[in-house]
Amino acid sequence: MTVSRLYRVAILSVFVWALLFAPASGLWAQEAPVAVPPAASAQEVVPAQPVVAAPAATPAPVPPPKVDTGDTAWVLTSSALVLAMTVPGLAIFYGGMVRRKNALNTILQCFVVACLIGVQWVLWGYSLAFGPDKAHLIGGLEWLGLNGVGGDPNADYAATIPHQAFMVFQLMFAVITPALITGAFAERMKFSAFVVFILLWATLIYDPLAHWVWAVGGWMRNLGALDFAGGTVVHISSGVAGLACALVFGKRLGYGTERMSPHNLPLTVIGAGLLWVGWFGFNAGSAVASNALATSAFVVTNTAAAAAALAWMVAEWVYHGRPTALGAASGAVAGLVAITPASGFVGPVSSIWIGVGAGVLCYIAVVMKNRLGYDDALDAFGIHGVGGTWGALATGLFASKAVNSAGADGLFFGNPAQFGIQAVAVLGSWIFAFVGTYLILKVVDMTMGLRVTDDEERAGLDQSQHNEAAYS
Amino acid sequence: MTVSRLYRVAILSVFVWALLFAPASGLWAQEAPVAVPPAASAQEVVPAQPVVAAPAATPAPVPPPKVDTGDTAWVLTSSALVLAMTVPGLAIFYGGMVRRKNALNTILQCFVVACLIGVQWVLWGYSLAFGPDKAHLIGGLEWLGLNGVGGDPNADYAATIPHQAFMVFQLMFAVITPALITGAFAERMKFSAFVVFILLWATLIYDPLAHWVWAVGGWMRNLGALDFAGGTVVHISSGVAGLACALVFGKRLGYGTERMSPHNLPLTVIGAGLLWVGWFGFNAGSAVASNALATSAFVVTNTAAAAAALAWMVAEWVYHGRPTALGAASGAVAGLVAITPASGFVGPVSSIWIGVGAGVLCYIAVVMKNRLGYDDALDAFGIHGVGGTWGALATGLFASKAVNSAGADGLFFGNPAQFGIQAVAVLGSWIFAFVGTYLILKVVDMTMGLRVTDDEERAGLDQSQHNEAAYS
Amino acid sequence: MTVSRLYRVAILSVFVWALLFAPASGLWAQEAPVAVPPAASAQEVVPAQPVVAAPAATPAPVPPPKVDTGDTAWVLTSSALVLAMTVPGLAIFYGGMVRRKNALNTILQCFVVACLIGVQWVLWGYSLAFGPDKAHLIGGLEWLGLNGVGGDPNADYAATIPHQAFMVFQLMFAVITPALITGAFAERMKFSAFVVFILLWATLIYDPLAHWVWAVGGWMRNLGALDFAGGTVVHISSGVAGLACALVFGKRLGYGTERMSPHNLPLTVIGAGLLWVGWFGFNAGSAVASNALATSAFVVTNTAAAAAALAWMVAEWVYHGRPTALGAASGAVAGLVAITPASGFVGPVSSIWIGVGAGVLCYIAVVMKNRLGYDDALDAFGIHGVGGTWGALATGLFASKAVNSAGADGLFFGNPAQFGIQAVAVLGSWIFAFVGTYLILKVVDMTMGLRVTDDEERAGLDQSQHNEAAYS
Amino acid sequence: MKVIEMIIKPFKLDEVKDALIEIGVQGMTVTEVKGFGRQKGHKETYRGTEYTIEFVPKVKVEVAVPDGLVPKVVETIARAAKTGTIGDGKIFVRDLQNVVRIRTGETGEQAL
Amino acid sequence: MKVIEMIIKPFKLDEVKDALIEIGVQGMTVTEVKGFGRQKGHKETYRGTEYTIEFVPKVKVEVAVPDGLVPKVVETIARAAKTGTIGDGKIFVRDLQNVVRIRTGETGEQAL
Amino acid sequence: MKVIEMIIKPFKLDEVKDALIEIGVQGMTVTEVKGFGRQKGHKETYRGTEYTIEFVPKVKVEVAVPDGLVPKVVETIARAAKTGTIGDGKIFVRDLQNVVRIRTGETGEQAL
Ligand SMILES: Nc1ncnc2c1ncn2[C@@H]1O[C@H](COP(=O)(O)OP(=O)(O)O)[C@@H](O)[C@H]1O
Ligand SMILES: Nc1ncnc2c1ncn2[C@@H]1O[C@H](COP(=O)(O)OP(=O)(O)O)[C@@H](O)[C@H]1O
Ligand SMILES: Nc1ncnc2c1ncn2[C@@H]1O[C@H](COP(=O)(O)OP(=O)(O)O)[C@@H](O)[C@H]1O
Repeated sequence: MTVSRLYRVAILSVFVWALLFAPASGLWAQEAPVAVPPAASAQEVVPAQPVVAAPAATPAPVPPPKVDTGDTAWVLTSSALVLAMTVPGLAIFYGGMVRRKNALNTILQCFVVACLIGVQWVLWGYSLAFGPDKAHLIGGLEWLGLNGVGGDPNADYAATIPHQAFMVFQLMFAVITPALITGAFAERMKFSAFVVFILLWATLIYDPLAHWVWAVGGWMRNLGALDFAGGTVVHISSGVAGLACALVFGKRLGYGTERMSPHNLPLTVIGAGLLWVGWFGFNAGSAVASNALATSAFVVTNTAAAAAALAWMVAEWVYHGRPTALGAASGAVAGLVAITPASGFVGPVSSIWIGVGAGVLCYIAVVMKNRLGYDDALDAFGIHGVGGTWGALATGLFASKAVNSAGADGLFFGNPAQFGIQAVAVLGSWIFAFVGTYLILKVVDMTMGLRVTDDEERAGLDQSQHNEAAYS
Repeated sequence: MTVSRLYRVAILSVFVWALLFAPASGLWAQEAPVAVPPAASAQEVVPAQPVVAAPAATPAPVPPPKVDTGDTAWVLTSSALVLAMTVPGLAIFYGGMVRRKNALNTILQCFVVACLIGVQWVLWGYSLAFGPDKAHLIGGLEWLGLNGVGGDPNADYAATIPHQAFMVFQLMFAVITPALITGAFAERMKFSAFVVFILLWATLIYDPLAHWVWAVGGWMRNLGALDFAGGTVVHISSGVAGLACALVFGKRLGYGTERMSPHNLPLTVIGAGLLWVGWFGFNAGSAVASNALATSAFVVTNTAAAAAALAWMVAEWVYHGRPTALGAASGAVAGLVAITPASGFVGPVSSIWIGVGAGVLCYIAVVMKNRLGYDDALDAFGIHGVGGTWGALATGLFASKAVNSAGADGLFFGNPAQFGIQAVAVLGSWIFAFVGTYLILKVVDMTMGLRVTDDEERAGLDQSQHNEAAYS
Repeated sequence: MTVSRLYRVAILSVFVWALLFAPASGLWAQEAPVAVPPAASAQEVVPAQPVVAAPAATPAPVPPPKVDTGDTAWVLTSSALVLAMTVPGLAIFYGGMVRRKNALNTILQCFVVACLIGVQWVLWGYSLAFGPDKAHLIGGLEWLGLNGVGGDPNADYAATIPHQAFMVFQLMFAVITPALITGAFAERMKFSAFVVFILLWATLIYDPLAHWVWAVGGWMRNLGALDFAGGTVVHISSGVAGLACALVFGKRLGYGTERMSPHNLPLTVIGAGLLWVGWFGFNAGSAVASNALATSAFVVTNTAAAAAALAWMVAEWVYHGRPTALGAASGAVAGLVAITPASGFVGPVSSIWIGVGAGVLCYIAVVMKNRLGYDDALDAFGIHGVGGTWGALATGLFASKAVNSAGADGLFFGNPAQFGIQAVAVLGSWIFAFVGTYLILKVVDMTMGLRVTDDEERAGLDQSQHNEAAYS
Repeated sequence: MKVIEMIIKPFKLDEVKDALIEIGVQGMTVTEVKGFGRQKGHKETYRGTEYTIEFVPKVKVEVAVPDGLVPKVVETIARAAKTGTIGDGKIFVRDLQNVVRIRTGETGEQAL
Repeated sequence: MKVIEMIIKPFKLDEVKDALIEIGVQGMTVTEVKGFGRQKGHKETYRGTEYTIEFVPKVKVEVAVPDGLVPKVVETIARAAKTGTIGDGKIFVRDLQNVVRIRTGETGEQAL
Repeated sequence: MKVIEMIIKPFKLDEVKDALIEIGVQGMTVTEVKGFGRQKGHKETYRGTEYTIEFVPKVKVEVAVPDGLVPKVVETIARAAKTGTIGDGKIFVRDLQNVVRIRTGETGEQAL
């Protein structure tokens, strides 16, 4: 693992990059507009996404809200797919990567997040995130217990599906985000502290951030930042929170001396597969309609995942001589992360670059971690933090109004300002997520303690926290 | 495991209950109507469910049946999701819980049920269950081999989707119900006897019961019993049948002395995750349309599952000091079971109570089993029998016409009669399922024998019934 | 394993066959038309499938293309389902069947195919397969990089969904087909050679074949061959390619002397379950609309899978005394394979015969393999080659215009010519796939070598190709 | 000192363990093994390929005891592990030169 | 009596078993082990973290035989387990004081 | 020659291995076992059913060495495997009659 090899990867990737770019400009020009032309039917012009349309793009005559069965079918299907990303997807993606003695605890953490947020979101989370805006910072309490959130569409967010359908789709996002963080503190957190941490983090970090970026009145949305399906809200926030966790928790016992290889990689690859499949709901569902925009998001999602997995494997092949299954799975997830904010704004060829960038950058981040010495056990930061940051910035490079007229053009399409806006949104999310998570962790640590004892850690969390064994 | 701890749980749960109820009335009052107001479009007023609308609720002017692509998409998607609940969902939920030597047999039982009923339903099952009514007790043979069941909608059951779509959606229900029973006799049934039992049970118990509750003319439906997605037909029937099986089969060899812990809990948790995800098809699909009612059912399904998993874990935490992964998975399933009959009639806050009740009651049932001494190996009765009974009764408590105008109000919404009707339906299902299953078992036992020999049981059913090993 | 037992199975199956046929003619007569009657709405009359309508069946007045939300929702959902068939479905179906030391390599091969084709299809594959026809043999390069493939429907292929939705649905088919081949050379192929082989095969075999059968202008389509969802393009091509691979690669080390039993059959059964569920997208999605035809395809898909699994198990029961879990899983897949080309043209009772035929024939093929002595490790040929051939021919027997007026009648419905057409298509696909695959393999073998060294094979491919272990 | 090593049926492990504890044995080590003896194995079939599995799952238990305890231990095991059917297993008695308890450094019989 | 214990390559197990049965051995016990000797291990890499795996999977076979049979057994194993490459393994011959067949209570050589 | 057999805590394996290599040991065999001694086990609960798990996962390491090396090896293991807490394990020293290296046919001390 010499430094020179690392350089080789970097150089290689720049080279590949350049190679791809040359013909790219030509190909981009040819990219067929997938989104609606100005003259399209009214229904489709409704900004398809709660997200971040450039304010000016709001179309003038909005049809009276009416539930469309096809749109509703797609959003319900997408909601189911996004739940499948967390339970069982992420649960086993992470669960397969830990040691046998911690398998159940790791799986259970994702499962419990789905349960906690499943109730929290209904009782107060949705109201804080999407309720009537207060000072561009937070939603009001008017929608507590889903009061007023019923079967009629809410035209602010999705004019053609029941308001509750939008709510439950967003619920699944609120579930997966904190679940992603668990990768950072895997194999060493007290279960009781975990429960408290998740509730605090969801309420104090996720709900406000979702409001800023997606809710009517949120300041980042007003800024014109583009985030189609959650690059900042979901991935930067969870990834950066993961970094804070890794720093606060410190290393696992035996880190660097004992073998800590994944106990069941087939489980991890199945998890990656479910994440990939579910991500179609995540990104294409974020159109909150079943139309050309959803289709376009679907296509670029698949393309970026594929390209990123290949890029990660090539990087491994160059750097340590063999491509791996864990690498392919990790690369695919990295690509999915990176395309998330861009998925409603870029075309298929652009998505290849975004994927290649994600695969290489996240691979480098994961390798660098071993140098820097913090123990982000399952690379929550290395993949979601780095991939999400790259994706948010890349949206500012590759976005094109030819793809989504309600979006904006990026740097490569003649609008450098958008890149600046994206950078501001990234920075804001980083700072908020890092500082907020750090404070929450410190409070929990001082009041109830974050980490299991050494004996409990050595015996494994399945035994010490749950009196169970994963296999027998 | 002192008795006093059990009391503690019971007291705790009553307390939590009371606590939740106080503010509840207030919150309920605020619940937004999710279902269609009287003036809504004709299509949506069509009673969304084959199920059990109070007869008076049938709206006067029904539009001529026409296939709606959105509704059809959702019902097809739901059908796929419900199959995924059984294969692979339930198969591995159960398969992970048995000992290694019986893993394949347990998984195979669910798989084979899908095959047997997949043919039985097409040839005669659907006709018996939904065919033209005979004496309010059974369907006629007019639809044998799907004769006359084609691409045009059948307005009696679902006016906006092809009749075959309704048929195949119901097929998936007919599959999962007998599959649920297999948990009761796991690890000791002869495979040949199993095949015969399933065919008899499906034909003699499930098909008539489905007719009573859901078919036009069925006596329970005429009674006005509410069962949106199968609390009586699916869960009470299978759970109570499971109880009969546990009693007739007796205990597994070594029960109480040998360790019988689950051999692969990650498998079980994946199974629970697939059940959760698939249940959206089960409940929201039971609207047989892609509309506000489907959305509402989707939302309460998720909420009840989450609340029940939390409740089960809290009960464990109090009672034996640790929450477990198997507990979380079991609790989620218990909540899904309980919300099933109520899912088209209650709002989100009600669904929290239903979930909490399910988590606590099923936990108590499972712990009590060890006292009472019957060997319901994987708790088919403890979860589906008890959870289904609670859910059917809770529907009589929490149902609200504000949620579904085609339904009815429950006790807490001023209509105590509904609770009585529900109790009658529960009792009828219990008696029919228990007596019928008992008789079938006795007949099979006398003709071909139900149970493997002791040597076969000790060697494991994978080896003795299938000449296979799950792992090597 | 005496030859006489094999005869017993054959005789038994003929007998069962005859038995079923007698009443069948009666039942068939009753089969309700599921597809649209001539007078139905214009939209539904559009030939639902890119596939192979008898030329004369093209309806005269096509409505101007407009995106339908319900159709789009169903096609997007189907695309996600078909990806789930490969990743994780097929990956673990195959992965569970190999020995522990090759588990990751086998899983990774399917995963990598999804990545390679995910990029290849977007860059040039789709254009070759579906681009403007050149000499009835291949598509032009006009659609390279999805140039011109956008959000508007392409009425040639699917008039009611975005063109990109059709493209991405087809992408998933292009993914699973080469992935199926990996079963033939499992446990012994060099990873680098594998990557090259897949890219060549997809470009030189799959893309042309897809053009012949499905594209406007393709010669097999012009011939009037019926292939609703890919019996020739997907299953015959991959299965016959698998046969070529098995012959070129030769046997695995220790074949016939060492134990090579599946290392994790629960994984395989989960995979089979996901294949089954995903296949609804594969077949019913091939209607590229959410209508009666899709529903009919859905129904026959389920029925054939169920019947085939039962048939395989019965054959095992007769032939070696025990039904097995691997047999049930294999049988279900065989049935799904066989119904694929027929799924849009046959009714439910016919699908039972097709399933029974598939179960018995594929079982015989797999048993015969041991006699003939080639090492088709995971039976890519035995199941996909044999099942696909049977399905394509059976389409010529059982197809009925009562089911799909845009199709044709088969032999049993008075049109023997159709059987001849099907036979020509089968023969063409066989020859092309076999010869083409053979040549590609030889070229790769001579340039870079196909097979790992003996030491690498004994150590296992996980270790030697990827420096990883599946479990630890 | 002697090491007494027995190969028994897996479901007999708990019974044997309890019987040994009762007569004062203070430690033991258990290994999962596969055995082959008078007891026939079985067949497995995968897609038509049959394998004969001669090896049956067994459990090996090792107990180090002072010489004096040997007869009692052997007799106890023989009783607790017996079902009277084929495959009940065997007891092997072997010499043991020395023992060290790692935690304390004690050696010989004290270390048992 | 002696116990002959061998550490061999896993894929040689069936060959060795058959050879031993042929010369009259009536029982054996097999354990999955990991070994370390002249044979180098290999590297594993997970997301950029490399581990050196020194231990190679092996199979340990134990056969208890009467003293007279020892040379023949050793020679048979040495032949059947040999590939001539590094990692072929070792045969250990050790004393055995006594044997009991649990099912019948027989002891000594009859019990083998 | 002697066989030195130790039962140690699994996470101590690498340390013990490295220490033994340092003093010249050239091979060893490792088995996963479950042990039972002074160290208490733990409870497991599944849907309200509690099981007491007396057996704790351990690793058994076997090293065959010439007689001369025995004291040094024992002392090295005792040092490397020690944590000072209950469950550190035991070292058993046993006689070894003969060894054969299968690859070369060497016997006795050369074969170690
Ligand atoms: N000669 C032997 N050497 C080593 N292990 C043996 C020997 N004979 C039997 N065993 C072990 O004892 C177990 C039981 O032996 P078996 O002969 O089947 O019992 P029994 O003779 O009492 O019916 C076998 O599975 C094997 O593990
Ligand atoms: N001194 C020893 N003590 C215990 N086991 C040993 C010893 N030497 C070798 N082994 C076992 O024998 C196996 C093969 O040994 P190795 O030295 O690699 O073989 P060879 O020298 O014949 O090439 C090792 O994997 C190990 O399990
Ligand atoms: N008498 C014995 N015979 C066989 N193995 C033993 C014996 N005593 C202890 N062991 C093994 O040694 C391990 C550690 O023993 P333990 O008594 O817990 O250690 P300590 O006394 O050093 O705390 C046990 O888990 C068991 O595997």
